Amino acid sequence: MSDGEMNTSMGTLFSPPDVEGARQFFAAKSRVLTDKLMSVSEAVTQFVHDGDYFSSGGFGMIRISTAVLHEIVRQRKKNLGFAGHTSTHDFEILAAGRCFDRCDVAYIVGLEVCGLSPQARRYMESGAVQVTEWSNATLGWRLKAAAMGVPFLPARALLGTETFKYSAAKEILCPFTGQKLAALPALYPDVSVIHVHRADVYGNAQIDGISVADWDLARASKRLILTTEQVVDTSEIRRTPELTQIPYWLVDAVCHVPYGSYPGNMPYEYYLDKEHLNEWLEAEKDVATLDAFLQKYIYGTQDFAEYLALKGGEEHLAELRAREPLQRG
Amino acid sequence: MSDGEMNTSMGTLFSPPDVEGARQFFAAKSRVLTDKLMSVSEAVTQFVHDGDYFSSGGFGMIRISTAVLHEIVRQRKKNLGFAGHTSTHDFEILAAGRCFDRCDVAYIVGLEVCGLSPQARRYMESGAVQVTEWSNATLGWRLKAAAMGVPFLPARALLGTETFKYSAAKEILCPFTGQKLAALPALYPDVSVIHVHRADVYGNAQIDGISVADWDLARASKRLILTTEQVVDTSEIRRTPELTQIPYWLVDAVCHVPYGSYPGNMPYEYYLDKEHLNEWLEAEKDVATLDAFLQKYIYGTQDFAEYLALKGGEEHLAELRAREPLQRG
Amino acid sequence: MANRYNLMELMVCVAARQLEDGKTAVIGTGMPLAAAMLAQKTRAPNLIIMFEAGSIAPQLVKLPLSVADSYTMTGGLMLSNMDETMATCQRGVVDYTFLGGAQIDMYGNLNSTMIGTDIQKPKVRLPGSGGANDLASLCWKTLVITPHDQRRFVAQVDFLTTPGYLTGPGAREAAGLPAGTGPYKVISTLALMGYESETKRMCVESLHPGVTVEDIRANTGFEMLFADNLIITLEPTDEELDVLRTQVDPLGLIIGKRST
Amino acid sequence: MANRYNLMELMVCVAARQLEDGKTAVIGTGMPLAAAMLAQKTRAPNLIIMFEAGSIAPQLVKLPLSVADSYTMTGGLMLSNMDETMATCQRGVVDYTFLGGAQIDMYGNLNSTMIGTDIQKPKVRLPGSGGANDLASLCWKTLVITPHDQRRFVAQVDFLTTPGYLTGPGAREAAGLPAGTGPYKVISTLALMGYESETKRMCVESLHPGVTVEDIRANTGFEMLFADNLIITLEPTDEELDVLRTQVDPLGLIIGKRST
Repeated sequence: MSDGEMNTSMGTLFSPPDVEGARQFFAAKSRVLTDKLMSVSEAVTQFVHDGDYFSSGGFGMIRISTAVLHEIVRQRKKNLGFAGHTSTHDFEILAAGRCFDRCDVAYIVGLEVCGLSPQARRYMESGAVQVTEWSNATLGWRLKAAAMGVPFLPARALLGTETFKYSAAKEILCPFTGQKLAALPALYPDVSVIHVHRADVYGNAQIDGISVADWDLARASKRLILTTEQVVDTSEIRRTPELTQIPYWLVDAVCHVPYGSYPGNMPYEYYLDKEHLNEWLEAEKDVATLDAFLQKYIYGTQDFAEYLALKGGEEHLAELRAREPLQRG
Repeated sequence: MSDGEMNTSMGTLFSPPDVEGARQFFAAKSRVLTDKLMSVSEAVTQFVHDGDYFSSGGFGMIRISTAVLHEIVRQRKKNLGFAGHTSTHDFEILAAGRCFDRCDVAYIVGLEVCGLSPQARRYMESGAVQVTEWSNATLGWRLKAAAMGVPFLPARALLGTETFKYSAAKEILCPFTGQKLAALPALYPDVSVIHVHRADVYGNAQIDGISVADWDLARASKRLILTTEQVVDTSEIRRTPELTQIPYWLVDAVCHVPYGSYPGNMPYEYYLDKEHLNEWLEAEKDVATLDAFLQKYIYGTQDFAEYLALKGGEEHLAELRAREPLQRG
Repeated sequence: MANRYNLMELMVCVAARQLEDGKTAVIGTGMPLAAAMLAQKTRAPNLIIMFEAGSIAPQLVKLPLSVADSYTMTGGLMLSNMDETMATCQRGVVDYTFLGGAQIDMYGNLNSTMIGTDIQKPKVRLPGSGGANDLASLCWKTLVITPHDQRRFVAQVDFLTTPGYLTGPGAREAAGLPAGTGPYKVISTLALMGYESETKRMCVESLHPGVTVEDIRANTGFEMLFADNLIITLEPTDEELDVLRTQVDPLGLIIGKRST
Repeated sequence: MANRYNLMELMVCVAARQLEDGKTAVIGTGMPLAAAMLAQKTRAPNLIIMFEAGSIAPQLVKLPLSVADSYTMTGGLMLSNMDETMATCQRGVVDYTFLGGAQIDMYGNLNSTMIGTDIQKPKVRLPGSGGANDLASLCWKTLVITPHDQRRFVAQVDFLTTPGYLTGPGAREAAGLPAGTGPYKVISTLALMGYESETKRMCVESLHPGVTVEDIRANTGFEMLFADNLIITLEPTDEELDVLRTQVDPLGLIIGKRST
């Protein structure tokens, strides 16, 4: 089917598709039923280490775990690897904290129609961050390979482009059809965070609406922190088992964080705060302003609740609830 | 990682992993919103042709489309290929009708704890059916490859066994780790049937409880017949979109068949009729008895409703509803 | 006439006309989505919109700010995930994708990754592929909407993020990309372009009202082709403008606020 | 004593004891499931049962007739699909699988495909792998429960459906199967067997009450090994029998009906 040479890529593989190592890790991970409720501060202290490869669920400014992202900045975590998968505000927060030094890129530095992040661009243009290029589907399928327990999945994207050249994918020939395919290596993040609508204290969790790549992310990750709008009894999970996306044995920490996606959107709960997202972009215009901004909202606050209070507390949040177009029922 | 020779398999590939041909087929398939309600007889006449490769959803005697399976026998379809994926009573029906002459085998001739089908065994031992061996996961992943639009998926099963030797899988080496993997060729059935809990007239459909391999089967199939317990308005589908498994553009026919899985189990609706399943096994003991049995229940009936009436009608069905352990809410 | 509509409105209306009814489309936010909504509310009521984040066949009530936000999900037939949307594209079920792009060349190759020469230290870092590489690889027809100037219509993209026809006829197939896919239309501030079937090179099909061939040449960094039957772009109809302004983008986020 | 329990009850009780609490297991219907239910209701209340058809962590109220029927779903934490269960096994998250089998050899290789020599025209066609090949390839520890006779414990299986240790030490890894996986225990009508760590050969660990080494030899078609510390199988406790008879299998589907 295909002619021509096999092309090779030159990007760095930050996290190798070591399925045997991952199997050993998962074999040893406890599946005992224990209460994993803890504070965000405890969860980040215990499960996010300097140098870890980190991934953030949701979609950039939709259903993200702002609380954990702030805490990573607050605890001044350094040298993280980052999966820049559909990332927008999550990337912006970690770039403001200069927390990562290598990045698998699918979508970074932008906030879709809301503009580009000046600090994220400065950071990425400084040479401080090593990048390997991918795309949303192929980076997602890398997580799926890990979730499926195979070292790679084949795909028909990336081919023929410089996105392939600067990726760490490989061209292979299909053993049946002879056609060229991109082989995508499994990606096992050391630690990830996913914000969900509801979870029990053990970590059984449900997401309403689209789940983006979080089904696979939860399964690919070696350690998993959940933040949740609501902590529910296990009986509620068992009442609607078709909606369960994450079973408890994948989870290391459950943190109860209402409004945890703020200023992002939490479908069915509250819409995004575009004004505050603009405030971020504004503050990033120079480094001094950004430092003051981070001091005010992150370094100078104890926790995410204080940040919410600074941003107007219940009154403002009620307004964002009113702006949310999806209603339950 | 691996040493030793690469092993080759000798099974026949009944349906080639022709992703380009499948793409062309799907490109040409209409996505126009049209009412697809029709009778089972029409659907089978129009969409199941002698020689087609056929696949049946659900799990053998759980959420199967008995109505379509009977109609295939009634219309005396011949020389079908069949995906023997988790098949039990579905296989038994088609073997009774001698409808297929080639079979990808994962699980056939048995009815789990209910025993083995004498007719299915006779038919498979007669040499009339060409077989290629697989397993439940690998045959399911062949459907997933087709659903994903890739010519193969790698897996870590089959390796080292005669199941591999008599499959049509290939051994490959992982381009990243060097380890041996089984490459599973995409499987695109010509036509499949899936029985669902509810669908609208266009074919948007929802399944309650486990979905076995039907998500992938619906997407892998070139033509798709749905039978449904309930026909609902599209607004009901849009009210619970997280439960939608099959969007309308995959579907060619929607047939309204209450109790369509009988004598199989339909979770949340009615439990299986073990007595009638035993009656089948009993009737199969010799060919003459079976012929009379088929005459009575299939060839001699107009449609599935007549069969239900013969089996005791509403009264008996109400009893099976009462036996069902899953209750909604 | 000059007051009846602005350039943004013209582009969205022209873009909307390219989308046939009863087809599937994966659409990004911004002008592409405004065009898809307009199409859905005018000549293509059964255009099936899918979002890469997982919302399938919603009934849009307002322009979303993100391809994953709540406004992508209103009235959806199926709320799923990114794998489902992308696999559906890879399987050959998606007719259109509609993208933006920082740079485009005569084969429709797109750059949204960087300006500069060193990916590890770019002059300007852009978002990267996002879903663009996937969608332009896997969907049947790729549409692009973009301002028309020399910085954007370039002889060579700084970084080939997303495949157009690559180096020309046969190159996509040789690279392993699905057969029969590729760039379809470009809607710019100056013209509507297609691709010549022989050479796979970009070719102006209609000039927007008041635009000349010279304007195109002056604003294009490569040798643009022109169709033999070059026409003038049909202006937006009153109905199109009305639906666009009152139903698709009443706040003027895409088409700008109207002076009253 | 001979009247306190029957052979089926002994086997189920011995099988149940092999399953540790807080572990994951993919279980087939019949005796394996009765054993898992008994384990869950006695020493392993948090044993996580998964079914290959997609039900995850149900609270079983009755023995299902199929690994997909409604009784597999009662009280489940997650109702998913076959891909999820099998991928979970492949990822290394499932500790046990528990199978039956028509024939087994000294390396724990299983045949459930056919008796005869020609797969296209077998003497006896059996169901095939089902999920057995997958589960025994991908789960960490494979348990088998089966009657003990010369037709079943054979020198060579007619068809190697499901991998045990294949041809011996290192063979699974050389074939590409996940490292560290393999046969763990066999519970038969005569004994409890494990595998010698050096040779990967089947080895009797305990003889059921009243069974002799000679009985084993007479009923096994290959050279069986015997542990140095060979013991007598512990009889079912009253509690085990009570739970088994009143909660797990009150209808006697697996353990037989009790004469009253």
